[in-house]
Amino acid sequence: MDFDWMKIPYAFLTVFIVVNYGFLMGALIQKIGARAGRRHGIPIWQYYLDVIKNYGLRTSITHGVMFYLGPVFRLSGGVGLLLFMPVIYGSYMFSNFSFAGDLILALYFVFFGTLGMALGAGESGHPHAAIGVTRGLQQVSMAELPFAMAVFSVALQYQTLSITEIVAAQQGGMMNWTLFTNPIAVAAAMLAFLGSMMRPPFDVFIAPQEIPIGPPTEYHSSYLALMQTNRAIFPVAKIVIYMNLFFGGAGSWPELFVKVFFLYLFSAFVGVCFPRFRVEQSIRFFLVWAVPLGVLSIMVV
Amino acid sequence: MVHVVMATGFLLILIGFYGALTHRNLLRMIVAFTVADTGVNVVIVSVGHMRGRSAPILDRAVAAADAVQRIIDPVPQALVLTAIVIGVGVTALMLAYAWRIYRQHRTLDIARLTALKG
Amino acid sequence: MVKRLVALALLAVFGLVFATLLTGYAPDAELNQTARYYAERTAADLGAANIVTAIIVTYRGLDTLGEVTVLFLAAAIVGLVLAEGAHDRSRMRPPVGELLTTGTRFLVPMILLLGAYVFVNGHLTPGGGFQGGAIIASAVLLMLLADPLRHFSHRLISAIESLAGILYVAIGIAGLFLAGGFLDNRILPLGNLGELASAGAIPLIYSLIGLKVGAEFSSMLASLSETEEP
Amino acid sequence: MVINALHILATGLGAAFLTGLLDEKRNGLAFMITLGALAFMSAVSAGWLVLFAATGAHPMDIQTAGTPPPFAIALRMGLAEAALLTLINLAGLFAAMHMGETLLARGRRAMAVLLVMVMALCGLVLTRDLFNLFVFFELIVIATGGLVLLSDDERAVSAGFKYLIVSQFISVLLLVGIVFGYHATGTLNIDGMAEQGSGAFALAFFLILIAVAAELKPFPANGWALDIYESAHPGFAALFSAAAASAALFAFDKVLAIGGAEWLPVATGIGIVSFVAGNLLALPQTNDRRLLGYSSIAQSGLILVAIGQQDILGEHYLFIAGGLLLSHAVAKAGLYWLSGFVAGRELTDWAALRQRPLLVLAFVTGIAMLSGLPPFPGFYAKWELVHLLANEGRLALLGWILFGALVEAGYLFRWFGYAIKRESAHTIDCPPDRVIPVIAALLAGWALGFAWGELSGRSNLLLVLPLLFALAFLLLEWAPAWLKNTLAIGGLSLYFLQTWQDYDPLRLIFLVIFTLGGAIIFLASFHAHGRRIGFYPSAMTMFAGMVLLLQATDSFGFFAAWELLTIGSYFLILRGKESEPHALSYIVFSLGGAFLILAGFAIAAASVVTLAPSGAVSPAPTFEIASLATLAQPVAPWVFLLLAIGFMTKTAAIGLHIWLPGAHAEAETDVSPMVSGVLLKAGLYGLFVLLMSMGRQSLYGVDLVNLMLWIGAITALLGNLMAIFQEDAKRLLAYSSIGQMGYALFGLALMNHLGWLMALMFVINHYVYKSMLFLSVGGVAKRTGTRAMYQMGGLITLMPLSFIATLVGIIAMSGVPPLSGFGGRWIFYNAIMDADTRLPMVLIFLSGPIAFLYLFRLIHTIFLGQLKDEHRRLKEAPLSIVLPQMIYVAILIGVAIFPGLILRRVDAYISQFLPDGALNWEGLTITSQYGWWNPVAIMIVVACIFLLIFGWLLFVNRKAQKVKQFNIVFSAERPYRPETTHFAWNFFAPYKKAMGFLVQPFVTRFWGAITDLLHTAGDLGRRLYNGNGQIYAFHFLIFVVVVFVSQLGM
Amino acid sequence: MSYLLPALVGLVCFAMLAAAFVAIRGAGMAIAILAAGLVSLMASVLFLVLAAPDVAMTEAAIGSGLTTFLLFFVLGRVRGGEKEEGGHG
Repeated sequence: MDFDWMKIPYAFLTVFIVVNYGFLMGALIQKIGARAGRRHGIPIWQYYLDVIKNYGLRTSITHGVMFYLGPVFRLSGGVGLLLFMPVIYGSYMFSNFSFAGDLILALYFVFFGTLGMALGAGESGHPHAAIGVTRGLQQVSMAELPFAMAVFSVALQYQTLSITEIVAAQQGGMMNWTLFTNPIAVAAAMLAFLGSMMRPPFDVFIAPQEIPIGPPTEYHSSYLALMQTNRAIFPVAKIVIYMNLFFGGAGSWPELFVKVFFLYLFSAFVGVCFPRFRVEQSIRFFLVWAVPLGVLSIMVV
Repeated sequence: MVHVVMATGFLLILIGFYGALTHRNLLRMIVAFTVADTGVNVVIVSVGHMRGRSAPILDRAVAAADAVQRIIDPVPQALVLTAIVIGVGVTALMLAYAWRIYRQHRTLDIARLTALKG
Repeated sequence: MVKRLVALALLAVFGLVFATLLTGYAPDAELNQTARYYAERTAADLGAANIVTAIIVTYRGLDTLGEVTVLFLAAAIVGLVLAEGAHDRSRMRPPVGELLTTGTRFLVPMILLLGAYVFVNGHLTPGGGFQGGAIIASAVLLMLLADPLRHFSHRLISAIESLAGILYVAIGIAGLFLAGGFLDNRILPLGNLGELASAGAIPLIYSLIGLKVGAEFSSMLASLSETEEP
Repeated sequence: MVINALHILATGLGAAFLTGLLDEKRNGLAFMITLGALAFMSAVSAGWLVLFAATGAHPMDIQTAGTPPPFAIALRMGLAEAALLTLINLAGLFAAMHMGETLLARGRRAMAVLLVMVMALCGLVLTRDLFNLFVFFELIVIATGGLVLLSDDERAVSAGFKYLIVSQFISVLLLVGIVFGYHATGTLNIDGMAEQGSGAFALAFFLILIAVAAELKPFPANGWALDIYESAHPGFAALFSAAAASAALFAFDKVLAIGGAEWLPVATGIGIVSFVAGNLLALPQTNDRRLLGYSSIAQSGLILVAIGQQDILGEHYLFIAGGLLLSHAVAKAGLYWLSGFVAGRELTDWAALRQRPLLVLAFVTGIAMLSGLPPFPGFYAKWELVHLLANEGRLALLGWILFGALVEAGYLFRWFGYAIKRESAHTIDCPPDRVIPVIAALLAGWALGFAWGELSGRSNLLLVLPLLFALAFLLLEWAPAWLKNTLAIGGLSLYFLQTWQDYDPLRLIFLVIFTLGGAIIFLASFHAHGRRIGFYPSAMTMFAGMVLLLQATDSFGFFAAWELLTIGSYFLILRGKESEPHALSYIVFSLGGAFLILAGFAIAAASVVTLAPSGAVSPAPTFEIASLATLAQPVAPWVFLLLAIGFMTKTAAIGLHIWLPGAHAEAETDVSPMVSGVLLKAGLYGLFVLLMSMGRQSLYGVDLVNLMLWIGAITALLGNLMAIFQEDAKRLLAYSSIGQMGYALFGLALMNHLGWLMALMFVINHYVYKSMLFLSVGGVAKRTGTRAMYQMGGLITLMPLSFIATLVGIIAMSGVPPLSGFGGRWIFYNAIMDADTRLPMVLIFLSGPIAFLYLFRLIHTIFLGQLKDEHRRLKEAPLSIVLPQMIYVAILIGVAIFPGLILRRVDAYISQFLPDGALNWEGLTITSQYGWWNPVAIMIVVACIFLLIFGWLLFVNRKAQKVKQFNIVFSAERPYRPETTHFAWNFFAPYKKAMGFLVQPFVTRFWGAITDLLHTAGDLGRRLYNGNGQIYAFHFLIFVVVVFVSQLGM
Repeated sequence: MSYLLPALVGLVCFAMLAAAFVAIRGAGMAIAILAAGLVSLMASVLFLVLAAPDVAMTEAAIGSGLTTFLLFFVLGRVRGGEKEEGGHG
């Protein structure tokens, strides 16, 4: 694998597909959630409207350099994460820039956006922004732990850090998926997955944002648009990692769409069913339930 | 006989020690030490003594030629001489100290001279 | 009470040690090598009749030098300690009896003479510098008793003491150059055994010791007597 | 031509008598005579010393009275005697000088007593006659009784009396012993008695020995001595401690020769008890002179141990005992003389010394000598002693010695800390007659250090170029700081240029960090004005130690370098404003670690095949570090354990870490990066060397390397966890260092190729970003005047360069691509794929995100958030502090793009040891057997995406303007004070609720309890000394009885 | 003579011990000092018997005489102090 110039248009294509998919799926999930709560919900194209509107707005306000850069970091993180992965197994076209690094690169690049967002919010001037960021970071730090262990377990299982090879090892029927060959790791990872999807019961840190003075209001217009774009890309990119590691990857876009959707739905489903945790409660939750699973997965692999 | 003397010397030492350990008055302690010193001197002299011989002085009674058979060991005597003189030196010094302490603190009780400790 | 019991217990151990020494002690039947050497050689080598004196002044001369230094130190320190307590002499004390005063006048020269005799003859007869010095000091004591207000010339005493000391050391060093070693008495002719002018430098040294010891004791007594009564 | 030694005695006596001839008023003349006599005596002894030292002549017997021994008293002059005599006479001379005022006031008698004292001490050393020994002892007792009175302290009188009481008991026992000894052997000559052996008069010999031992002030029969030390005139206390104790020790040695080998354990036993107890009892002391007294007792005890161990010391006996003795004597004399300058008697009153740097230098020299630090004789002596003990398997004794030495270093350095950090109202005046003795002691200390270095037969530390360079800064203290700084940078750079070719790639990396890395940090030191006294010698000593560490091939060189860097860094750390307690805990932990290393080396040396350099004294027990590999069971794992703990103390592994946060946080702005960024690497280097040579070891079935793995992981986790709860920015960084070192330790303990590579990566990265962050935060702290993060905020616009440095630093540190930290993480994941043990990884996994937390806090609460009113006029940190940060930014980016520049060669080098799992460096992609990584591509991709989006945003929001700070609404109010909207305090409260139980200060409490225990023990021991002279007599008798009974039992 | 001497020695020894006991336990300071001097004096007698005339002279002159005087001198200077005992032990 190496670089050639054709990768650039392919990368744009990937991003384009994922953005659209992300918008639609996000809206769909939200609608499902609303229906579960006996509400009507939003139209399926709502996110398009929002994004287009926000990109169309102009602002003359910034709170400073980092405030300005925050969304940039955020979106770069999402796009980069997507592009550092081979999205479609076996497809040269959608292997994008995965030559730059393996699974580890993807894992660590997740933090790039988080960091930028945290910094940007930090400069916004609102204590709630910072509070939200710190709570999010605290929770994620613990939620990531079982995931990291599951990844380690999987990498040990397949003796590789290459996403492509991991997916390759899962080909040939559902029973070859990590889900079935290493269920403990997957269980641990899926708990972690819940924690990182910013959905209930692990979404208390968004609460300050919901008070109508947090970053979402500070980040208005095109800043917000960038973040909304990222909100379409990032979850998908992240789920793609899970899919590749645990659910046999995807040999084609439709397969990817389906798998990603169900995984997303899983988090939404849990979110609808369970009440919210406070931050320290979720930390304890991961510590007590997910971490032992992760440890176990490492031990038995 | 020598054993009796020597035992006396040792007992004097012990008596002196006992006095020095139990009297809190500086002067009494010094007196006790002089007793112990005397005891030491008695012990030393008794160690040098040999039955039936005479003092290590060559005179008409003891000729230089047969001195080896006639005199007792002179070395302990020389040592005792020194010890006595040193003893009086130390005693004098202690007395001067006692006087000085009395002048300073108006007491000779050693248990009250505890400004320095720990 | 506890203290006394502890003291008794401790001393019991020492008693045990001493008892062991005592029971293990057996008097020598013959002189040991050192004593034998002294018995055999003193007369010939040093020319002194009193072997104890020979040992003190020559064989173990360094000890004796240390010994007089002990007294020197004691006198100096007693002086040092008592210096600040020297009382002013304006206070009169009741006179001492006539008998004592007269007796003193009569006795002092005799005592001094006796002292001198004792140390000059140290190498021949029992006695010597220390005993003689103590006798000389007793003369001073007598004078002090007779006239408590008498002021002794510390300067004189200390000059005697120092001169004697310096000469003693000088003789010792002379031994290094003129004879076999430090404090060797053979820097002077040995003379005939039993005569006054015999035994090389021993009479000289013992005399110096006598003077020095006498001066030192006197100095101590004088210092003590000059202290005020609290 | 030398003069007969008897003239020493004769001169002392003659002069003493001569003073009596003088008029009472002519004290000046008497004083001149005194000084002249002492000078002459010193000259004669020095003449002998030179003779013996130069020619190696045999000892010479000097007979008196023209009669051979044993029939007359004989003296002996040999090398040891000459050295001691020189010491005694010089001590007497300088003591006279120091006490000049008092002596002149008290008159000729006092001078005579002093002269006799010195003379008697000489006699005690020279004489070979037992009874003569007694006479000199009594002279010393009486002279001491007199000299004690010279004190201005009224309590001295009672102290003197207590001494006289005990000495009465002593002399009775001594006399009884002597006469029975004479009776049994027929001689008083020590050599004659020794020939016959003490078998026939064991009991009498016991009395003699115990009486002489009592003159050494053994525990607990020493209350009187302490009272004298405390109350006597310092000039005399110096003499008493230096000369009298030395002479008594020598006398003890002579007497012990009579008893022969079977009595040696008695000496050892008395010695070690006194050493440990003396040091413990010194701990709670607050009076300087009493503390020195306890220290004297302890030191005498140590020398007594050496005397007691002479059966195994063999030809090194003089070297060891002499080294300890002279060190102690010179140092103690110097310290007592110094105490004469200090008006108050509290230890803290020594702060007044700060007014005179020269006196501080003398103080520190004394303390270093007492603690046995290089380059002083005690260091060499301790090295030999410990090695010989280990060689004989006398490990318990060795352990006690090291324990006592550690306690001693503890209180001495605490005291030094007071002197440097506390305030004193007193002023110091320096009359020349008091300064000269101190300077003499100072010079003598260094001269002895040189001499012992020469005698050691190893590299003389005072001839080693880096150390000389460092010490040269002592002479340059008059120069302005910028000049010295330039020299320092030049020196470090030049050293690198001169030597870099000599090193293998691994060492080269450390060399670069130690020299060039140091030089970069020194750039920041240009901000300091004035002369900055003390900074450069300390810093350069530390750097000298570090480069010597790299140079060292044998255990001795390694250990010496280790000690040097420890001392240097201690002085550096102590410079911080509030750093006094932290510097103390640093030095105590460091020395503790160093002692473990010493013990490890010693035990190893006993079984390693020695490659002895031909030396003057010895083919001594030193060995090539590399030959640690040849160690066999069962010694190897123990050595490994000792060395590993020693090194891990330096890297602040959990449990041994409590010194680090304070030490690093309280240090000065440019010192923090030095001790954190640079110094910590020395510990890692040690671990590298250890693992390279010894590999895996196991003890009782426990794999020690595995244990290290766990320790590393726990350290990483807890270090990071503690960091996130800090409110103090520099403390946060310090705790973060603990965590980072945990990572590195973990990597090393993985014992695979990539693990080591990762550790090396950490070595480089941690140096760069921690130095950078410390400088950045230090610059901020300098400007804001606080280190509490919640008091800062919003500094991004005022200090943009510092912000950039911090930003780059935290990105690099958290391992987020594209900066260099990611490389470390990537290697880490590849490394653990190979590892056998998997559980510790869990902890490491957890600590990664936690690191992210505290880093975010660092940048948020300082640079983001709300600017405080009092900071509105702040400027960017000084250029000199910012410049190195910018260099680091460049380095970080450079390393991020081209990690191969450095790592490639190291990778190849590591393959020598761990051939499996090397990386493939083809092209731009770095490939392992599990995955790959292309730093250039990552950089380009990220940059492109970032710039694309950034460009877009710029295009869209080109008119955006910055709003005013309070142009926001918060809880439906417009805030008007920044404090209300700056969220910074208790930043990670939920984490504390959830995980706080992990960061309870268990370790601090543990060490606190240990310290308390020691203090309590010391305090209990002090109660023995209730001040009653009679009780002291009881102590003596009890001491005799205890020794007697234990001797019976043996 | 052969019985006399040991008897004498025994008597002197006993007397010495008795005097020493008085010196330690005696009621008054002056008595104690005198008793100590007596011990010394009897020791010098003993020395004479043991063929040590030099020692005997010295003990008599210095140990017995001078020391006793010194003690009395100081005793005279510390009037009041000598009674202070603070109980026996």
